[in-house]
Amino acid sequence: MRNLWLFPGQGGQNPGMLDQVDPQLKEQVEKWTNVKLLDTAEGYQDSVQIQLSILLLQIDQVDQLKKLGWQPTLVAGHSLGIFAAAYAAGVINKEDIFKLVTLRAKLMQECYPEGYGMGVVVGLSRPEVKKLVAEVHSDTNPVYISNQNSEMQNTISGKLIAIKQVLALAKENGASKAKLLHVPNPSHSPLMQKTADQLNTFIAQLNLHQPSCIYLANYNGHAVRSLKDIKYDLGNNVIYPVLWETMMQVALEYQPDVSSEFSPGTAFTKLLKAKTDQLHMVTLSAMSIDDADYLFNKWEKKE
Amino acid sequence: MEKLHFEYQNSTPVKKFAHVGVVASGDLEILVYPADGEKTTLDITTGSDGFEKVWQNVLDRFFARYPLNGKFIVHDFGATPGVVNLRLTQAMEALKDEK
Amino acid sequence: MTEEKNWHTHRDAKNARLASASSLFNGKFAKTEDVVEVLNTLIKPGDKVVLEGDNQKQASFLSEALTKVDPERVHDLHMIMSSISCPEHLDIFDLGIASKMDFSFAGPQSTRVSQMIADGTMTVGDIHTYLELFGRLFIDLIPNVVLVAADKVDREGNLYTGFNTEETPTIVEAAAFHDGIVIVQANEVVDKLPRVDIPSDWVDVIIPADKPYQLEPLFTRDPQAITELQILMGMMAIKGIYAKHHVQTLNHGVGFNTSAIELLLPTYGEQLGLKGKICRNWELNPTPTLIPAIESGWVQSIHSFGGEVGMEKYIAARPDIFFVGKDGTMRSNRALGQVAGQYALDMFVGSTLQIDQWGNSSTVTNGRLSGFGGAPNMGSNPTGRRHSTPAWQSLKPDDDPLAKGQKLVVQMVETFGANKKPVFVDHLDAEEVRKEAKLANVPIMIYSEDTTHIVTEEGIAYLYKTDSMEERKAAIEAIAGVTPVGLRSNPEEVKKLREKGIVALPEDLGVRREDAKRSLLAAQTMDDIVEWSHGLYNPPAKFRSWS
Amino acid sequence: MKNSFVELNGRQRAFALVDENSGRELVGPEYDMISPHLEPQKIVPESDDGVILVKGTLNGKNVVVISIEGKFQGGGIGEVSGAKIVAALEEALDDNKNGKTIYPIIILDTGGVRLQEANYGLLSISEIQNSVIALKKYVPVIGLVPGRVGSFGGMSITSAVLSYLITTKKARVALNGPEVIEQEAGVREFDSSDKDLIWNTLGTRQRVKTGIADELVEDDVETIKNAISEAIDQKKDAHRTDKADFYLTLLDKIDFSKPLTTEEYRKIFNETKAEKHEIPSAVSSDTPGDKSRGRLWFEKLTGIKNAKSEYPTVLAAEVDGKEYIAIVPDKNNRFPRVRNGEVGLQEGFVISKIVNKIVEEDKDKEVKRPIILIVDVPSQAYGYKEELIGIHIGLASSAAAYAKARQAGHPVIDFIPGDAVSGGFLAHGLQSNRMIALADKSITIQAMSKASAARITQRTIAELEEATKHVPAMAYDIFNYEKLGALYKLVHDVSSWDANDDAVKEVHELIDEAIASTKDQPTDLRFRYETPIAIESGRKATIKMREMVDDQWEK
Repeated sequence: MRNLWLFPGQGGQNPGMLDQVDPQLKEQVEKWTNVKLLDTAEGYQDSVQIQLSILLLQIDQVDQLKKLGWQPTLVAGHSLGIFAAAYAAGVINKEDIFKLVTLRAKLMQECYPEGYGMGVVVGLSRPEVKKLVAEVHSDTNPVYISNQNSEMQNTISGKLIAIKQVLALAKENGASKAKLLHVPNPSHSPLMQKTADQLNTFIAQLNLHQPSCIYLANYNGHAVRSLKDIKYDLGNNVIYPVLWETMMQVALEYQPDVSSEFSPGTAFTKLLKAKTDQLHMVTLSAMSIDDADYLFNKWEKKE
Repeated sequence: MEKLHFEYQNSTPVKKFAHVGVVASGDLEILVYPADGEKTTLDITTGSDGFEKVWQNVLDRFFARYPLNGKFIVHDFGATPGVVNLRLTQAMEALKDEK
Repeated sequence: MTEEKNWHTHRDAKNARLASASSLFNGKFAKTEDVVEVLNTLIKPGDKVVLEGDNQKQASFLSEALTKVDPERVHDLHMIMSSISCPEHLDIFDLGIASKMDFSFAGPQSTRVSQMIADGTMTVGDIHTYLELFGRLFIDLIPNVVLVAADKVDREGNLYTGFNTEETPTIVEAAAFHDGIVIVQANEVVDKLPRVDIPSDWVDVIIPADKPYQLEPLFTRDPQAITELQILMGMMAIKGIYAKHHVQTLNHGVGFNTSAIELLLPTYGEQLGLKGKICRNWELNPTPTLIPAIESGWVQSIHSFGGEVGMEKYIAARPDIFFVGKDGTMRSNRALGQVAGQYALDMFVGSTLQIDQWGNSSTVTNGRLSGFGGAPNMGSNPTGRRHSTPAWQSLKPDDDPLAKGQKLVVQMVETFGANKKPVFVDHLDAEEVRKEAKLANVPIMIYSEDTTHIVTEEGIAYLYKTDSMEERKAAIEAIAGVTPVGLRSNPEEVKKLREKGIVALPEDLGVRREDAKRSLLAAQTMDDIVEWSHGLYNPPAKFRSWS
Repeated sequence: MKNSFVELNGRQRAFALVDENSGRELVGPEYDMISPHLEPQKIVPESDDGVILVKGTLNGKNVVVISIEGKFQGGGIGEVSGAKIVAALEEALDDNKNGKTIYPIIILDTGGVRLQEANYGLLSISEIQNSVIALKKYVPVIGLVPGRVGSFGGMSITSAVLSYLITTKKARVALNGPEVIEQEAGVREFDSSDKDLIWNTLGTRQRVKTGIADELVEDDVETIKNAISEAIDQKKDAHRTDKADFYLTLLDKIDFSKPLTTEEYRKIFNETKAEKHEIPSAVSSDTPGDKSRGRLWFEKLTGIKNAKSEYPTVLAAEVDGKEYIAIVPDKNNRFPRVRNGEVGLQEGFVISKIVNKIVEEDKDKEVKRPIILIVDVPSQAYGYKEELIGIHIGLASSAAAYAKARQAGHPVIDFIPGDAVSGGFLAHGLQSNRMIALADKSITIQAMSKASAARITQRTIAELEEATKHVPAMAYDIFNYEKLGALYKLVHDVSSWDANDDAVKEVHELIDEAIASTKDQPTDLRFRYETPIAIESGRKATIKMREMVDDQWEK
């Protein structure tokens, strides 16, 4: 059975989502990172809290599934999600991944205190959004097209003034939705170069391993098998768009039997459902690990 | 959901009521009445936001070929321009029917 | 006199290779578990290798084995495949085993193909039509090794490829008679074959597969998904094209538009009194949606490129219609089917993802280098043809005594496709793709000059009647809805085109849009088709009716 | 060749069933009577709100066809569509009472309550059931479930009260949809992605073999018309809600701690012969039962301490000439899915036996015994076996019993100190002609849990909660419920868990007052449209629709 594991990034966090997480692991993570994980609405105002909590949730689920004997054939993470994906692929150990993400979250928090962010445009194709971005972008007023979540859903990143201009243009040009996202920095754009540099310095000293499965890279949408490519993605995905649509297209070309979306949320399963009805889908935020195990067993038997 | 309103000056009066379609996924219903006044009016409730321009284009093209002067109420549940045109032209056919 | 030239270097090389692997063979047979070593030994760096993989049947046991060969020993292969369908077809490029590809169709792997071309993992020879690819196997792409699949083999090495014979004989022939090595995976080894499709003489190595070759029901369309728009277009096509031109021999591309037509023949076609007058002889894969028309007596014959999962019993029970061997099972042949499609038919009807303002069409869109299936052959007009059929003659211009007729090449599309994206565009994405992938030709599927009709939900453009590119563009604009192309249309022009018979709207054809209902389909569910087939059609699991 | 009925839309279906040129649509799309509740939730309405009424003849017999459009909002019943159905049924009832025979035919293609108008949907469905039960005294009421949607939720309960149910193999009938069961009880209880399992359990091919539907016909217009016409001529009646003894016998045989396949169930079903069951009254005991608001108030109002009964989840007793009935939790019940007080397979049948007995005993009495329902039902039971056996028949049995009792002149009074949710409420509460509720924040009154409703309507829980702010019918609390106008009284100075002596006295008085208020009043459910709140705002659209149907009915 070919299993595609999907790891969402920020956005789906909700208070209490760590309730089911192994308390020992949580404690361990707090020790490694020196961050007390609050798992409250106030806590989730802070992006270090968000990033670490989501990572913890996903790592805990990966551990549980692997303990039950399940392995991914393909892993795909969206932005922050690549770290749990890399962990699931056996590339990086637990302690390092938490330290790496702590650093990433802190760097991101510090890089643009205000005036920068992201927006999303729904209902226009990527080339259409690109055109609008080109109309607005300038060196003093930078804005870039960033994540490609689906064919008709793209994000933009940059200076807020410029983003707002693009969003207004998008509305005029028939976007069904064009709005600012609650993201305080211009993620997945060249404006994050400094963050990437610092991350790469950190990653360079880690002891990493060859992946045990196929890894779908954010930065180019390719299916990669080499450590070098994954390393590059971990360090640099903040400066590239997340080419999710392409990643999913490629993932489907590998003909998986099952997709499993890790917590939090179910958004990526919905996007996948719109593309295909040819695979079984599991969303861990809507069911227990035992339920997922039950379904995997059932489907594996049927094949 | 969005509400749109369009007006046209058309020549062929609608003489009776006609109804086509269902508010089903990817479909729409169209109600056509004789015009209230001089103008042709369309009141559209659509589940797909951001398509005002497309609606304008579909209607311009339709009325250029079939200049019906009537009052239109449209409830749209995400129909493609092709389906919208199909229903509009079906309504046109229903109005022509002698039955 | 100088030393006599050696005129059998190929044979020597082949013999040497086979000899070096002789320890792996018992006669022609190798063991299942030795497959990788067989390939390691018999394939040399730089070889031209044909791996059987069409849009339905895959030599999956051999293709999986090929991913496991040692790249130190086997590398830089030049692959020749009519269809890139499985992940492993591309994995061999990722793994450094292959480096060059000639192909026709890559639909199921089109994103990765694009990526690999862009990053240099794969170089492309050409993106061929099927007949070009088959033809060049005998010209300048003569294979060193071919890897094919058979259903059954007997102890002598004769092959039964049966229902899914497809292109196996063509591939094997190219190797067998030019000292290439023919390696066959077999589902089953038996004492007696139902019939011999390929003689053992042509075969060098047989390896029993660990599981049957992969087979996709590619041509099955569930009638449940046919929409009213497709039914309307089908009605227009039947009345405005099939009946008007007396089309008797034809091919349907894969899709819901043509499935709709097939299911309208016994209902709408019957109402119009067209039975026996149109659609008698077909070159077509055995699509289940044609069953009601066959059962209603519309169809005289069907020759097929390949099989279709679930249709085996039905076809066996209808030998008057299908090409069936003495053993009672169908024989298909893709190369001959393509020849028939290009040269012997009145009409081809297909669909596409984009049509440009001039009428060129392509299924290659941004980021996806899909190549094409049979459409470029079916949908082109070989200039040497000289048919006397009413359809072919009906496209002959009146005013030229030396004029020829033409094959009808029909494109049926809705003006907007998935995601409400316009199908009619000023420029095909394919133009951009050519630049990115550095291809010699823009990957156009069917050229404007070959396209005689376009059908949309708005009406039919009779492009063959236009006498200038300006008029052709105007005719396309008239039926292109509110796409960027269609918006250029003006009512005056449309009126003129309708008067000249270049454009027909439903009312011009006497088609009532209100009649375009699903209840007009002869079958509305897979269950209905099974019923029409008297229980002989057995739909694959993914097409089961849930009721 | 077959002429598919399923492929037709709701309007075409209605006209397809009547003789050519005999059909006349009532309150057609030209009146654009859209639901007022959808647009505020950003949902596109339909001009007929998904119900089509056509009067005409079928083989010369007068019929009114009520067709639910399954493609619009899943055929969900909201205020306007519900009122349209009820109004047509009541007109038909009047005609039949006046000697003008007209046969109602209901085409069920519906998910049940339209969740965006949840509490209106529940009210409407109970009113539909009331009318059907009244009509059955005069004419058979034939149901047709053609498919694709099938008949789900509250409308599956309705399907069980109809005289005769005709179906094609393209349909499913069940109380809870697979997704809801998965949401509420987990994927191991019912895997909603397993189409084999779903169709084998809920598909009509299974259902006709196990008494849930009566006749499976080809999907062909003529065949369907003939089947309906024959059912009318032969006055076919499955008496589905009169089978309490049969089902209680059947349930006795099943071990609910073990798996049960469809084949095993069919065998048990076929082998079961009804045995008479006696339902003794609840009595006092030494051990307290599991706490609930329902139990608390039952014990206080009846004076029975630590009430216990043979069927531990149903407490019923006659005190001072009034019958009190409550459904209560039972932590160790042998039906695992009713342990929190849900209405499961057994409860409905038990209640129907109790109520039918009262009606029978009082048959010749001038003054009929009042029946007091103490309502505290968190929901119906969600489970695979529940659906396999047909929990909706149980729920329909108690609903029918209450309705018949009321129609026979028994005051049927709700006292609501606890939750009143979904199918549980339809079975035990919504057939009353007076509802008294406590103004207590702890009370949930709705058609579905938030998690399930969010999943089915594809919204997040936050979006759902946002919608409840603007649309009272979507809300989950008794205060918003009051705005619909259905309550007889909302009691502000008594809280759910505080049944002190004063409170009990006050409630007793209110119940007596409510009983008195039914004297010489209609025995149907129209009280709900006639309260000041209903007239002013709560049921405006209902009232308007009733007037229009009445105007156009043609006496």
